[in-house]
Amino acid sequence: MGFIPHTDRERAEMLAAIGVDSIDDLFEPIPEPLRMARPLALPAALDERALLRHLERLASDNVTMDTHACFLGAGVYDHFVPAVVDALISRGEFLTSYTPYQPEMSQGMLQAIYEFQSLVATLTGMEIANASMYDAATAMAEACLMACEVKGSRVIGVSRLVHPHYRHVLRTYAESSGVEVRELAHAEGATQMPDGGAPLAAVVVQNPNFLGCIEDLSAAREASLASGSMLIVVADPIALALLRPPGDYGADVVVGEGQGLGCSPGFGGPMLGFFATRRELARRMPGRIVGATTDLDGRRAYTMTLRTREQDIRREKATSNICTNEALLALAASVHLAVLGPQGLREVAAACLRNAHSMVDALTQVGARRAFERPFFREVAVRPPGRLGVAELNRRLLQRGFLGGYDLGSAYDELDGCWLVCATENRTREEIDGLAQAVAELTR
Amino acid sequence: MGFIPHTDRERAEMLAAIGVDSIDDLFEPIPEPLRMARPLALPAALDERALLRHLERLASDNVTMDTHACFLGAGVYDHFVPAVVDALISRGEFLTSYTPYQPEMSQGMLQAIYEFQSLVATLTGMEIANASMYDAATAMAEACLMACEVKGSRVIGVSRLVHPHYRHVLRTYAESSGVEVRELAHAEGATQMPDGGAPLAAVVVQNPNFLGCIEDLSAAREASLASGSMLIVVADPIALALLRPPGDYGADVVVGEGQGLGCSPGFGGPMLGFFATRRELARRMPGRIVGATTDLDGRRAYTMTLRTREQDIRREKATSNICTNEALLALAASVHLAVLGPQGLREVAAACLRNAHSMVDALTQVGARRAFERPFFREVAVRPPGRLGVAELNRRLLQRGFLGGYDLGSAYDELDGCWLVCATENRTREEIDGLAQAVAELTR
Amino acid sequence: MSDSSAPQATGHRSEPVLIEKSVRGRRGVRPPSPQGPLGPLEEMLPGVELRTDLPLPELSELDVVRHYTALSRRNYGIDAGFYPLGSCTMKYNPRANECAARSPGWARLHPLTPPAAVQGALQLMYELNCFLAEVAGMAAATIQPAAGAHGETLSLMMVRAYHRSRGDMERTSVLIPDSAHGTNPASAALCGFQVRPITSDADGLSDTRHLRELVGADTAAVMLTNPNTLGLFESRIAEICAVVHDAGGLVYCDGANMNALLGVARPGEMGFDVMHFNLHKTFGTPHGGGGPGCGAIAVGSVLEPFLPVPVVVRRGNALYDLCHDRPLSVGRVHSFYGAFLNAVRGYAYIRSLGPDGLREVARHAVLNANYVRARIGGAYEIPHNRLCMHEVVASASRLKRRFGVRAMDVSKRLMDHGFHPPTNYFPLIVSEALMIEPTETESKQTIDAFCDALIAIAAEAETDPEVVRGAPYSTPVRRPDETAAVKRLDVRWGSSGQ
Amino acid sequence: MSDSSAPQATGHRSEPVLIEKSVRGRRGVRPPSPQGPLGPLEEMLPGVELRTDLPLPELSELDVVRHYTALSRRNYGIDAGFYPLGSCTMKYNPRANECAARSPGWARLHPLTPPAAVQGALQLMYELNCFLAEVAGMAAATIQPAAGAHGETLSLMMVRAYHRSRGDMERTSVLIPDSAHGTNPASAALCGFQVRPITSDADGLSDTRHLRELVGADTAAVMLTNPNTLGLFESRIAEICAVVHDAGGLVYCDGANMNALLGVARPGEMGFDVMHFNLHKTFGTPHGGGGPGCGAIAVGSVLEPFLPVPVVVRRGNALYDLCHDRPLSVGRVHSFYGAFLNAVRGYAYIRSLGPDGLREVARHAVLNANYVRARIGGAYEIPHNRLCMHEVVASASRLKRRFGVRAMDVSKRLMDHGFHPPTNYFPLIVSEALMIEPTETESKQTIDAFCDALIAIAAEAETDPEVVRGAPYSTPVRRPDETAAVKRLDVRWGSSGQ
Ligand SMILES: Cc1ncc(COP(=O)(O)O)c(C=O)c1O
Ligand SMILES: Cc1ncc(COP(=O)(O)O)c(C=O)c1O
Repeated sequence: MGFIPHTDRERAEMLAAIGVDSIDDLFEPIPEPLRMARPLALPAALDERALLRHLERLASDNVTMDTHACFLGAGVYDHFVPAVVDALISRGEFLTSYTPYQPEMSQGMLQAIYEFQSLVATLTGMEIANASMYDAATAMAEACLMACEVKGSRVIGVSRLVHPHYRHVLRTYAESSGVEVRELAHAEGATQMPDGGAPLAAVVVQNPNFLGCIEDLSAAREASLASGSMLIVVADPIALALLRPPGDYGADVVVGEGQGLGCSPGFGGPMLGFFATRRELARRMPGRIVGATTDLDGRRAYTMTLRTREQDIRREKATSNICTNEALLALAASVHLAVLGPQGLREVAAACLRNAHSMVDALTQVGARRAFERPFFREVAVRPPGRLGVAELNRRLLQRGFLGGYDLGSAYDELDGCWLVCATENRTREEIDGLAQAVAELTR
Repeated sequence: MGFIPHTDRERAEMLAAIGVDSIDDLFEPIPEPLRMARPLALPAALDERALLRHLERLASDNVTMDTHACFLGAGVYDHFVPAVVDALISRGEFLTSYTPYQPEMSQGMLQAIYEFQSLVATLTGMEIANASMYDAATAMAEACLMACEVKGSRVIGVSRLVHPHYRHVLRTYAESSGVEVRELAHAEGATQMPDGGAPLAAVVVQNPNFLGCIEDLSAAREASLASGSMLIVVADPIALALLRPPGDYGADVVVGEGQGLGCSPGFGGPMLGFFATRRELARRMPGRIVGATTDLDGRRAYTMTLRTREQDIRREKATSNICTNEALLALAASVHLAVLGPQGLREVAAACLRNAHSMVDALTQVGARRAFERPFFREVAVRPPGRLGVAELNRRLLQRGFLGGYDLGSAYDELDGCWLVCATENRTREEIDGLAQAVAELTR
Repeated sequence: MSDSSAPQATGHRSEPVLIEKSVRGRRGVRPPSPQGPLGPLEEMLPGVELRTDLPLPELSELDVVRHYTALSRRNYGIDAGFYPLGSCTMKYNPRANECAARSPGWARLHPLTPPAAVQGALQLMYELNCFLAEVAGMAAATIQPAAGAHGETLSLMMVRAYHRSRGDMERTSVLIPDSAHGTNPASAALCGFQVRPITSDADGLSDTRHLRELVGADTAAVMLTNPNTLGLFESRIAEICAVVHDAGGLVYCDGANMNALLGVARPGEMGFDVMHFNLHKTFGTPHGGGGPGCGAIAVGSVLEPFLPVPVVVRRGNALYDLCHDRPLSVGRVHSFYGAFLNAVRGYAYIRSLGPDGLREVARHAVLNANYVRARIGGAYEIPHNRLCMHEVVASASRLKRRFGVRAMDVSKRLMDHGFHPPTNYFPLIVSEALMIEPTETESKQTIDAFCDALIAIAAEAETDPEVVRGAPYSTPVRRPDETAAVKRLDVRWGSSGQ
Repeated sequence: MSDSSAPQATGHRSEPVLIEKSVRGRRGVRPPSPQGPLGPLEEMLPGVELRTDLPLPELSELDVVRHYTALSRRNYGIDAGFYPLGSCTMKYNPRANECAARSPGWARLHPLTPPAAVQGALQLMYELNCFLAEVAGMAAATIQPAAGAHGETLSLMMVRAYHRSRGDMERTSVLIPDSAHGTNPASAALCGFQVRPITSDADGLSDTRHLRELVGADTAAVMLTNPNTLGLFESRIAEICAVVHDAGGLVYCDGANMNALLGVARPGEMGFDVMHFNLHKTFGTPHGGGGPGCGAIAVGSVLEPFLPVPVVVRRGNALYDLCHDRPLSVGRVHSFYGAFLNAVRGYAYIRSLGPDGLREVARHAVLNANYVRARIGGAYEIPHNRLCMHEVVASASRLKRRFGVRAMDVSKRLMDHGFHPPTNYFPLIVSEALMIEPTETESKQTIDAFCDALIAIAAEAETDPEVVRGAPYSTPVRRPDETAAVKRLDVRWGSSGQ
C-alpha cells in the first residue's frame, strides 16, 4: 500500500514486540469520539501511470512560457536555465536531505550554502549574506522589521515603485507588528526620495524598480542618511551583473528575488529570497548562516553558525521565526551562477538589456509610446496604441501565442493604460517582431 | 569554446612545455595535403537554448505514444516505466562511467551487472546470462553462430514466426559467415516444427511469436532433440512472468529484447538484447560476464570474468567481437524489475493479457475477425472489417489519434490483409473503445 | 585532488570552494545571444553607474558538474539511508511526484497569466485546498505560506484580525507549551504577541490546570502541537479547546506531526480553529537540504474570512478564478500564491495514496514508532513510556550520569553505524533527548538495524565510553568546532575569516 | 548496514545484492490496472503451461532507491573525476544532450510509425548522416550499428558484398596491424575472413614493407586505426591506401580515434573507403558503464550501394522516407535503425559545437595529450616520444625492470590519488603500456594534478616499491581475485557459487 514496506508477517511481529493486538490498539490514546468513523472524503488512489496522466491532462490546460512567447515579467522572469542545473540539484543526496543540523552528515550541503552566501555577498557588494529567505517579499518585510529593531523606530518609508505584492506583504507583516508603512511617491519613473522629515527605520527602494527603470541609489542613500534610517535595496541579481552594486552605495541591507537564477517560474513558487547585509548586523539578521571552521582533526569544516539568533534556541527572542528556507533553490542559483560565470552572467544581462530595447523599438514602430524616458533594464512601461485597454489586448494576444505584459493600471491608478512589457535573453527576434506585429494588427 | 576549459594563458604555458609555438604545429605529423584547408561544411554552433528549441521543434513533428494511443507493437512496446528508473540510471556515476575494466573503481556497476545477469537467468529459467547484447536480433544471430560452432553444423532452422527483422539480421550475419538459414513454416498461428530431416545447428522459435501467439515449446524441444540441434528461444521478458520459462523446457539458449523493461521505445534504439544459456556453455557464449569473487582483504568483490573469450584478449579467436554493449539499459531493466517485483511484473503481464483480450473483444464487436484461434498474449492478428486495407486504415487512424497495428502483409505475403494489434498495460478502456469505434466508422 | 592526506577514489575527499577552482578567463555555458546589435552598454543605460568588477568564479561546465557531484557525495539524504530526525518526518520522497512537478505545464507557468489561461493550475490549487481542509476537518485552506513557521505567522495574523474584527483589542498574549517547537513562540513574538509558556504535566501532556490559570481575557490564542513533541496525543484536547473558546480565545494546531493522524483523527473535530501542514513532512515533498517547503494552513469557518488574498474560487460557470475581493483578509504573505510546485507534489501524493493509503501512512508511522520504543526501552530511558504516536522521545540521561556519554555522543556514534542521528536536545523538557521518528516508509529490517546500533552504543557507553565520546570516526569531518565558527564568522569566501 | 567491519556514513559501505534484501510479500511500484475484469489467467490462456514460481526480489521503492544510490556511490564516472582511459575518449557528456534525448518527442517514438508521421526523426537521422559523411570526407553514412565493433562487422560485410558483386570471390583475408584493437581481428573473423597481422615498424607505424608483402589478390581489406593506438598519425596512409587499392582491396578506418582529427583531416581524403565512428567517444554520448553506444559508419561511393536497409532518404517532395529498395544492400544488422537516441545526442553535440567548435575539440585533445607526454616523459618511458595525437602511450617497463613495479601497480596506485587509471596493457606491442587519453574537456589543472601523481608514483616505486605493488588502499575493494572468479564462476545469485 503506497510506499509502506510492511508485510503482514512483519506487522504481526512488530505488534507482538509492542505487546498489542492490532494497529488500532495503538490509537487508544486518542479518545474514541475524536477518532474518525469514516474514511476521508478524498478521491480513490491512482497508480503512478494514471496519476501522471491525470496531471499531464490538467497541466495541458495551462498557457506556459513554452506554449507562448512570454513578455510578462513583474517579478517572475523567463530566464534561460542550463540543463546542468536540474541534473545536479536532483541528486538524491541534496534533494532528500534535511536542514544540515548534523554537520558530519551534511558537509556537502553546508559547503554549498557557504558558497551561496559568498555568491550573494559578491553580487550585491555586501559583506555577508544568509542561507536564503522564502522570497523577496518576505525578505524585504523581515529586513524592515530588523531595521525597526536596530533603529528603534516603527516607521518604514517604502518606495511606491517597489513591487506591489512586496509592499502588500510588508503591510501585512507591519499591521501585525505595529509598524507604520509610508509610501514614497514617484515621478518620471523613479522614486521621489523623502527630504528629511520624520525619522524612519528604513528607506526601501527597488532597483530596477517595478517599472523597469534604474533608480538613483546615491539619492536613496542620501535620503536614508538624512532620515537616520537604514537603506534597504531590493535588487535584481541579473541586473547586478551590470549595475554598480548597492553595497557600493552604502546600503545596509540588500534583499531580492533569486528566481531568475536557475529556478523555474513555477506559477510563482517556490521562490528564492536572498538577504545580504553588513557584518556588524550579522547577529541581528534573520535566517540560517553557515560558517567555516575546523574539525577535531584540523580539517576545514562547515557548520551552521550564529545559531543563538534562531528560533529553536532563542524561541520568542529569536531574530526571526524562519526555519525551513529555500536551500535547494539556493543550490540551483549557485550552480547557475557557477556555470555561467561572470562573463556569462554579464552576457545574460546585456542580452536582456538589448532585447528589451529591441522590443521597445519594435513597439514604438507600431505606435506604442514609452511612459517614461528613464533608462530601463529588462522591462519597460509603454502605452500601447489604440483604445483596446491593456487587459483586452493581453486577452487577444494570448490567442495569438503571446503572453502579454503586466497591466500597470491594476496596481497603480496613476498608471492606468500603461503596459509593463518584458524581454529577457530568452526572447528571439521573431518573437519580438511577432509581438509588435500582433499589437499593430490588434489595435488598428 | 564548447566544453573546452583552456584559457589563452594556459594554452601558451602548455605549448611552451611541449616546446612548440602553436597548436597547428602539433599536427605536423599529418602530411600537409591531408590537412583540411577549409572548415567543415556544417551548420554554425547553437547555444544551449537555441539547440534545445531547435530540437523541440523537430521533435514536435513526430507522432508519439503520448500524442497518440499506441496499438502498435511488433517488437517495441509502450510499457509503463516508473519514474524512479530514469532518476536512478541518470546518476552521473553510472551514466558517465566506462566499461568496468578497473574493478576497484566500478564495484557499483559490476554489482549491478551481476544482478542483471541474475534477473535474466531467473526470468528465463536458465543457469547463466551475460551482461547484455545490442538487441534481440543480434543476440539471436550470435546465438545461432555459437550453435554452429558448438554443433559443428552450418544450418539453422528458424521459425518463420520469428520477428521478420530478426530473421533479416540473422540472414545478414549468416551470409557473411557461410551459414545457411532454413525457415520453418507456420500454420494456424504457430510454427510447424521440422520432423527429423537434415541435422541442424539450432532450432529457433520466438515465444510469444511474431503473431502474438503462444508457441508449443515442448514440440520445439522435441524437434531440436530430433535434429540433434540446440533449441534457441527468443523470449519476451514480460510474458515470462506468466509462462513456464524456456529453461524448464530444456532450451539451450534464451535470447530476447529487454526494451519493455524500463527502456524508452526511442524510435527503436538503443535496445537491450539479453542472452542466457546453460552453465556448460559459459565459455562459448558471447559478451561480457561479471562474476563474484573476493578481494585482497577477503571482501566480496565483483569483476569481469571469463575474459579470455573476449576480443581484447582473444582477438580473432574470440567468441564474439562485442565490446561496448547496453549496460545502462541493463541497469534500467534491473531497476525496473526490482521496483515492480514478481507480483508487479505478473500484474503487468496480466494487464497486457487482459487488455489485449478486451481489445479483441471490442474489435470483433465492430466486425474484425481473428486470423487465428491460438492463445495470445499482448498482440493479436485480426482482419479488420471493410476493404480499406491495413495501410490505409492506419493512415486514417493516425488522423484520429491512434497509432494502428502492424501491417502483416508487409512482411508475410500469406498474411495479406492481417493487422497485428497490440494492447499493453498502458492502454485504457477509453482508448480501446475509441479504437474500435474509429475502426467501425472508418470501415463502414 | 588537493587533499593528499586522505586520498580516496570514491570516498571522503575534501572539495575546494568554488572560488578556489576559478581560473581567470575560463567559460562555462553560453547563454542565448542578444537579438540585436550590442553596442556599448552605456548607450542603453545613459547616466547609469555601471559595475567595474564582478569577481564570481570562472569555471567550465565539467568543473561545475564535478564540484557539485563531489559535494553531493559528502551529503546524506533519505536516498542514502535511514534519517530518523524527530519532528521532521523524513519519509521517502516519491520520484513520480518530482517528475510531475518538473512538467513544463507546471514549472513554466507565469503566476500573472490571466486566470482563464491557467485553469489547470487553479483547479489543482482549488482541489488541494479542499483535500487539505478535509484532512484537517476544517472549512478551508490556503497554500500561501512557504513553510511551517510561515503558516504559524499567517495563522496568528488571522487570529489577531479576527479578534480585532470583533472589536476585541486586548488579546495580547499567546499560550504555548514548554515542549513546543521554537517556531511557535518565535512566530507569536513576530506577530507582536506576548508568549506565556504552559508547563507539561507528569504525563508529558499540557498541564490543564496551568492552562486554566493562564487563559483569560488577554488570551488571543493557544498554540498546541498534537501529537505533541513528545510524540504523545494530547488526550484532553477537547477539554482544552473548550476552555480556550470559553475564554474567547482561539486554538492553533501545529500540524508538523500530522503524519500520525492522517485519516485517523482531525484537528477540526478536536476543536482547533486553525492549523498548518508541512507538505514537506506529511506529504512527502523533498526537504532539499533545508527547503523549499510548503506550510499550507487550514482554517475553521470563523477564520475563513481572514484568509490571505488571492483566494482560489470556483465560479458558477465552472471556471476557477483568483478572488482578491476579500474585505476581511489579512493581506498577503507571499509574492504570489506560495510554493505552487510543492502543491503539485502534495496533490500528487494525496492522489496517489487516496483515503485508505493516507490512513495506512498514519497507522504504520505509529506502528514503527512504537516498535522503536519497544525495542530500545531497555537500553535507554523513555521518559513517557506508553503508547506513542509517530515518534518516540528517548533520553541518554542515564548514560550521561553513569558514563558521561551524552545524547550528542550517541548521535555521533550512530553515524559510524551508517545512520543519520535522531533529533537531539528537543523537546527541551526532556534532558538528553533523542527524538526518533522512523516514518512509515521504513522497513522492519532498517528499524531493527538502527535499534541494534542504538543498543550496541548503549553497551559501548558502558564498556568504552571514550570511544563513544570521541565519535564519529568514519565521517568526512568530525565535530566541527562551533565556537570557533562563531568567533571567526567566516561566512563567505574572501572575507577576513579566510 | 551489514558491513560493520568498516562502518562509514557516506563512504565505502558494502551493499548486499538485491535478492538478499528481498522480503517475501513486500511491494514496490504498482503498475496500471487491467482494463477489464481479470478472471483466472487460464481462461485467457487455455492449454498454455503457466509459470508456478517467479523468485524475483521483493522490495519497496525506497529499498530500490537506496540500493542503486549506494551502488552509484561505489562507482566512478567522468562526473566524479578524471578518467584518462586511452582509446575511450572519456570527455564531458553534456547534460543538455541528455535533456534533448529524453524529450518524449524522441524517446516515445515507435520505430514502425508511418514515415509521414515521424518526419522530425527522419530529418534528424538524415542530417546526422550528412554531418558524419562530411566529417569523414565520404559519400554517405548510417547510424545502424550499435557500437564500434558492430560498425566494423557491418563494414566488413559490405566489403565482402562489394567484392562479390564484382565476381571477386577469392578475397578471404583481412590485414590488420598488430597494434590494432581486439575488435578488429574479432570482427574480421566473425565475417569469415582470415586475419593477417601487419607488424609495426620502429616508428610505431604500420610497416609499409610488410604490408606490401602481405597485400595480394586474396586481400579483401586492410583495417587501420588512424591515429593508431599508439596515438600516432599513420603518416604514410595515402601510400598505404594506394597500395591496397592497386591490389583490388579496400581500406577500413577504425575511427575510434576521430577525436584527434575532427575538422583537421578526413579519412576519406586519406584514401579510406569506409570507417566507423564511436558516437559514444567522439561525440560525447555517455558510455553508461559499458553502453549503449552508436557505431555509425561512413562510406565512400563505391560502398554506398551496399549500405544496410532501410536508408533514410529525402524525396523530391521534401519528405523524408525510409528506403528498403536497395538491391545491393547487405541486409540489416539491427532490429530497427540503430541507437536512435544516441543519434539525437550526437546530432545535438555537432549542432552545439559547429564546424569551428569541432575543430577546437581535436586541437585541444591533441594539445592535452602532448602536454601529458611532455610532463611525464622524465618519469616514464615513452616508446615513441614524438608529437602524438589525442593520446600518448607510456610504459612502466623501466619500473618493472628496476623495482618490480608493473603498469597495473601504477594504475592501482593512481586510484589512491583519486584518479581513474589509464588503459593498461594495450596496445599489445608496448610492454607495460599506460595508454593515456586526457580529452579536450580536461583542464590544465586536472592534467597537472594527474601528472604530478604519476611522477610521484614513479618516485615511490623507487623508494617504496611494496607500497605501490600493494595498492590501492583507499578503494571499496582491493584487487579482486580474478583467477578465483573464473574458477568459482559465480555469475548470478542462487548459483552453486554462492
Ligand atoms: C513541531 C514543528 N513545528 C513547526 C516547525 C516549523 O516548520 P518549518 O520548518 O516548515 O518552518 C517544525 C519544523 O521543524 C516542527 O517540527
Ligand atoms: C580503437 C578501437 N576500436 C574499436 C573499438 C570498439 O568500439 P565499441 O566498444 O564501441 O564496440 C574500441 C573501443 O574500445 C577502440 O578503442
